[in-house]
Amino acid sequence: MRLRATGRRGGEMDVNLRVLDPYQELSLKEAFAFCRDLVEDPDFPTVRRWRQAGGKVVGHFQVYFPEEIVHAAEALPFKVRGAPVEARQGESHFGSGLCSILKTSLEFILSDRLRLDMFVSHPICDSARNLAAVWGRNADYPCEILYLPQNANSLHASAYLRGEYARVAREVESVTGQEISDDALRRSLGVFNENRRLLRELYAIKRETPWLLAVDEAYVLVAVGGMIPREEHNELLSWFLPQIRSREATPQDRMRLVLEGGFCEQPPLDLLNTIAKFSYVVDDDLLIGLRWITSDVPVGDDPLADLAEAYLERSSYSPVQHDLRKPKEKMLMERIRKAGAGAAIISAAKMCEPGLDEVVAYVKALEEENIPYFVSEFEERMTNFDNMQMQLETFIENLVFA
Amino acid sequence: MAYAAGVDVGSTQTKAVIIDDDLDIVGRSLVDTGASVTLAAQNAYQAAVRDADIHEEEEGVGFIVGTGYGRYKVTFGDAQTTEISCHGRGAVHMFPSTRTVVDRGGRDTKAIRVSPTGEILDFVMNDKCAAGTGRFLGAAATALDIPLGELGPIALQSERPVKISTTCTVFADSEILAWLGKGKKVEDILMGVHRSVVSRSLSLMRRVGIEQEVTFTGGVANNLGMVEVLNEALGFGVNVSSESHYMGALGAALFAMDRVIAGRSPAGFSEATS
Amino acid sequence: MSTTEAPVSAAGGRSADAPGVPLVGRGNKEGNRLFREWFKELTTAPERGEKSAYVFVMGSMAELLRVFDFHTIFPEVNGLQTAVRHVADDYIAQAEDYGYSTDVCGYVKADVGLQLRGGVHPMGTIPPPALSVYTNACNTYIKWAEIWERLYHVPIFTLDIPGTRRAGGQTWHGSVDFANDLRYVQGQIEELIGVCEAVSGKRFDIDKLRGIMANANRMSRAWKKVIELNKAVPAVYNAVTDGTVYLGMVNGFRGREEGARYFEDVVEELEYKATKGIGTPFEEKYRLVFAGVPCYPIFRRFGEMFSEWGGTFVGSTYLWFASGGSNMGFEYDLDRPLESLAEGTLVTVRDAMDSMFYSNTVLADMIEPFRIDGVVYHPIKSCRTVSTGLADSRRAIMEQTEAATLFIESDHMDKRAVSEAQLKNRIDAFFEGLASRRQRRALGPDQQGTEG
Amino acid sequence: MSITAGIDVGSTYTKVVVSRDGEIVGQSLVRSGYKPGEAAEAAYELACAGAGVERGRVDYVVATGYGRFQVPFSQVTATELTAAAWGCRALYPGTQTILDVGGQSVKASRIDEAGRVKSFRLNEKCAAGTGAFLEKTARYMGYETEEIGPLAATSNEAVAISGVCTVFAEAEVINHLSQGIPPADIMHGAIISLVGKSVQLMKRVKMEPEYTLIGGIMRYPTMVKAVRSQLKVDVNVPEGDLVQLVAALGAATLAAHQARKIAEGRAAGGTRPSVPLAASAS
Repeated sequence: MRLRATGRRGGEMDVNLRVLDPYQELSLKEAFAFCRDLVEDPDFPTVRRWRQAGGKVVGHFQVYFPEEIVHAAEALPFKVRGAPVEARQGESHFGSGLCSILKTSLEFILSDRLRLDMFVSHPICDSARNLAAVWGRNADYPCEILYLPQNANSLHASAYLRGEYARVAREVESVTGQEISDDALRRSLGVFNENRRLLRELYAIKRETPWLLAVDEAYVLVAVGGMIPREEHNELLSWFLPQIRSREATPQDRMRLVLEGGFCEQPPLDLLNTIAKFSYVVDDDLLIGLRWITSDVPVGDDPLADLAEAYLERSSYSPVQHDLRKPKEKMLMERIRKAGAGAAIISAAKMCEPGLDEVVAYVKALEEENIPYFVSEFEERMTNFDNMQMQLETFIENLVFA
Repeated sequence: MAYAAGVDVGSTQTKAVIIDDDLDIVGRSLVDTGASVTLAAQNAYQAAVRDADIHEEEEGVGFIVGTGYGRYKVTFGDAQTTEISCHGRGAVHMFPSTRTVVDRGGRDTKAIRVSPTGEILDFVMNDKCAAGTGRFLGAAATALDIPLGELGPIALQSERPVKISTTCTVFADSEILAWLGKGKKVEDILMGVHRSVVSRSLSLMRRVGIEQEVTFTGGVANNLGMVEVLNEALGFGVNVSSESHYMGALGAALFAMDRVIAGRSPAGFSEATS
Repeated sequence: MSTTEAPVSAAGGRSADAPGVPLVGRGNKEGNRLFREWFKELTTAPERGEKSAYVFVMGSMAELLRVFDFHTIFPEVNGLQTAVRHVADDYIAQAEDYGYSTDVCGYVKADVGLQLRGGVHPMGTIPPPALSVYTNACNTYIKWAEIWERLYHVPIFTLDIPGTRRAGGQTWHGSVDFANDLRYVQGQIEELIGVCEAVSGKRFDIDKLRGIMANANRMSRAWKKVIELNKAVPAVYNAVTDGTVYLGMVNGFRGREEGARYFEDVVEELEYKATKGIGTPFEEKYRLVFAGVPCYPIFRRFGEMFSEWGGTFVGSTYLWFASGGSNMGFEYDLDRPLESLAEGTLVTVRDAMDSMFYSNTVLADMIEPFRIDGVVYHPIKSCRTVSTGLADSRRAIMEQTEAATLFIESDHMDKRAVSEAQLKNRIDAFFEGLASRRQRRALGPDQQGTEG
Repeated sequence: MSITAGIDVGSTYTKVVVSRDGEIVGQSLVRSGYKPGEAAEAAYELACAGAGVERGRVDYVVATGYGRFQVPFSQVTATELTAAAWGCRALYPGTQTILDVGGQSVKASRIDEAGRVKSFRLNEKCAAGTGAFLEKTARYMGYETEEIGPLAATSNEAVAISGVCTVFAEAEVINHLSQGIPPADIMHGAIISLVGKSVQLMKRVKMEPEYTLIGGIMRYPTMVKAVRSQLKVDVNVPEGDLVQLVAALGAATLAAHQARKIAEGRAAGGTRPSVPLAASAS
């Protein structure tokens, strides 16, 4: 093992460390299965490998987190997004009427599945804000709230956010013992810009040639990014993309859909798979936090300011970010139009207040625009998809038979 | 000898227990609650007194505490105590290291967490739905025409249990018949039923937090199959008393005995229940 | 203790203004009267051409809005009034028929129902908003305001208040992070002034703001005192039942002379009771503190389930966060009104949030001085802001303190989520436990009950 | 002339309708048992025989219901919701909202002007919201399923039944009986409770008149009366046995529609639109 004292991965870490097992010899199908196994593995082997090699891990809860800051401190940003596991202990730390992702996320620390060096959450919703305090009471490492601006329309929001990022950077520095220089930040912005570009390509495939890439396949490729170093994710995507493009598959006469509702809690892969059997999902908001910034972040003199500006000005939308310029229903209509979709599935996680609130506005807008849609609810732990299948079948039949 | 009684009026069955001042159970009885709750309470109490065979020259029963959902219908009782406190008290009496009590009766399932001093910390029960209660087993017994007492032993012979998907007790029989129709073995279906019931009670227990030791009470605790499946799901063994069916009544009798003893001391217990 | 035994206010007090009003019980009576008047004012506001702003209890910005003569309307208060008056179901059902899920906050749905029926409310007619100002102290505020924007196309303004970043992590003057937060809040307030000017057609008047702030200062000072006065044994008011009357006043009359005066009178009443040892009308056997939101659909019964056992609520986190953190007693510096308004808003709203998210710390601090026997946690299905952390906060309290705890769940609006029998069963078991605790203590270490 | 058939393979019964130019010319109803494929075969034979039509003469077959994928002789499958929409439209062209109350599930759906299912909700998890609630309530009082209708019809006043859980209702029923309340009024109360839940489902799909009620439970006049009184408007209820055959009729009507499309060359290649696509997806 080649070690060096300082450098990209800091401390004593092996510069050639790869947290992923070699996948380059696998067939495309096997490689997708390999990624799916990783995404569904509640023991997070990639994160463990990183830790065993001496790396620091900063966990961050949904939706968006400026991972570049952690990356610049040569630590691993890890996306905490629940898991389809039973919250054996997590359950007793919460009352009833709450979404699942809270409980299964907390289960990580209660069950010692995963050790972090720091946990950060943004108060996207009333439950998530409480999660930060709950997490803090149960973990012995720093737990922080990142207050992303909820008044995106204030002229002061971007300066404030720059200050808030600087604060988070100081916390990350003290946890990792690694100074975050502007140069390091600029390098990280470069790595993430590349990552964003590759993810945009991935979504372009879905939009333009949906028969080449099913929604569940695309999902695992995005999700795996939240648990491995971005350099490795870039390599992985670069390996996958050309192979997906040259896949042999014939276009079928299927409904082109937008799937909306996966901004926080994630639907189980089998649910996505059920949808994929009947339709082409040409765009969605699954793991939108990893795709939040929609274009390259300019790399200038003040990288934190650039990152802050991008959060506000070059970004997607979700029910949990308030911006008067982005009424959610208008944004959804735009997503549907841009993707050339003919219909939409509006799904909300069970007990997700912001998601459920938004459904009303979405439905109204879809009705007005005469876009076929249906509404459903999901939960990360659901195992029965009959209802979803029946809904989909009915929905599609009624468009086809008419 | 002084005696105290506890009468636990449950939704399906009414249990009565008489204890002496050594806190030993000297009499017990169990009757169906039926339509007249007060009558059932009286019958159960009188049967327990007969069972205790208390001699005439003795003090007799000094205090009666009613508990269970029909506790206010124990009109001859001296005080009422919630079944939560009683199940906790009874379980801690039998197994002093108890921290979690799971009680499964005919129509409800309760999970109780108690402190080392026996104080009730948390309590949940199924209040809207009978899923996961003893009734689920009853439905299986009827559907398969097997006596309730034999379900557990048969289930334990299973090698490839089926997965019961319905949670509603009423739909259980049709699902069981459907599995039979598909040629599944009776033991595999029954194991599926047991697992389904255990998984429901585990989710209740998780809400109060499962701490060891766990004491399993209620009529269903007599089902060895259920105990085994529960142990397996928890990853450790639960306490089961031969008196598990009477745990609520026992707790009530213990509270009653507190009053009997307090009555003897000048300090009194005016604070206790007013 | 019967209230009729108490004398009318002592000479030299405010009795001159309200001759013959018995001092004990005056606060509740007067509070109810003013509250009804307030709704009357709102009902008739449109006739007088007056505009209303929809605001919330955590960061209402009443001080600023009053400068522009906006009435402040609290949809949360409207909602709880429908529940207390047993008509919430109707409003909620209307919102659910409109598309809102059963899992959405009952306040939101009661308000949607109210808007859909043109403001018809048991206390009067609620005028539509001319604008809405809300903070992020509850994220549902934001989603709620987005509904009004869609219904009425009126300006809505998020006043974004960064909260505490970690337990015990409040920052103050001298920290760069505090400065960053304060700059942001002050910048937004300046922007808000522009919005208010545009909507009201009136110019900002800094002297008018000073006058309103002076009233708010008096109220905050008195309110802080009210909370502290309940250290008295027996407690001089019930923090859940009487407390709700006070909360109506804290919010509705913030910045008004009547409000300041009201609370100064309440202090007088409570000081009198404390001196004379007059408690609430119920015997006080156990002193309790409440964490959460009361159960309004069965409000009276809910209170009785505790008072029947001799349980008195001497404190409640509800009084803290639902008064927008004004329990801190923050007083504005009238020499620099805008800077001070920004600072006050930042630290009080932040404090309101802390009393929800880090309730274990504040509750633990109360146990000794308020002589608390038990902490009652009442999370509600509707409000994830208040409720999500309570189960875990309770675990912490049980590790930190000796106090007994009770955890009961229901809802503050939705009767379907309230099971009176279940609540009673659980509450009874709690008091049975408190009683046996007392017994064990009374018996001393040698006779630990019959369990030996 | 076109002859089509609709096969509705339900969890309890399999129903078949054979239709000639929109007229029902044959129908059958057999128990589904554990081999739905065989039941479908038998029911189809029966209905064809009843119609006096040879199987080979049937132009198009649509299968629906829970066992729809086990009907090898169907050209296309449709969910029971789609089939019910077509069936209700055939009987009552003004239908916009359908309530289907069966023994193990209740479905509410809203259909648009073109007859497409716009939204639907179903309850199949909790017996308290399905016909099973009535069957169990009857059983607790010692009555058979067939007696529910006649029994409830004699009630003058319903007694309140909470309807939270079918098992919990037993105690309520016993309690009422012990207080001398007539079984008819208890049955009536159970019906009102079930109707209340069903109307909730209808509200969730944003119901619009006309309303059409179908499903076996709608055979009970008290049920229909209770729905009418809760909705405060009149509702359509297919006569007699037809109330159970609506999905099969809908499938037959849809089959006719598909056959016509093929004849007009609009659906070239005997198109098997959506579901077969699913089957071939990998």
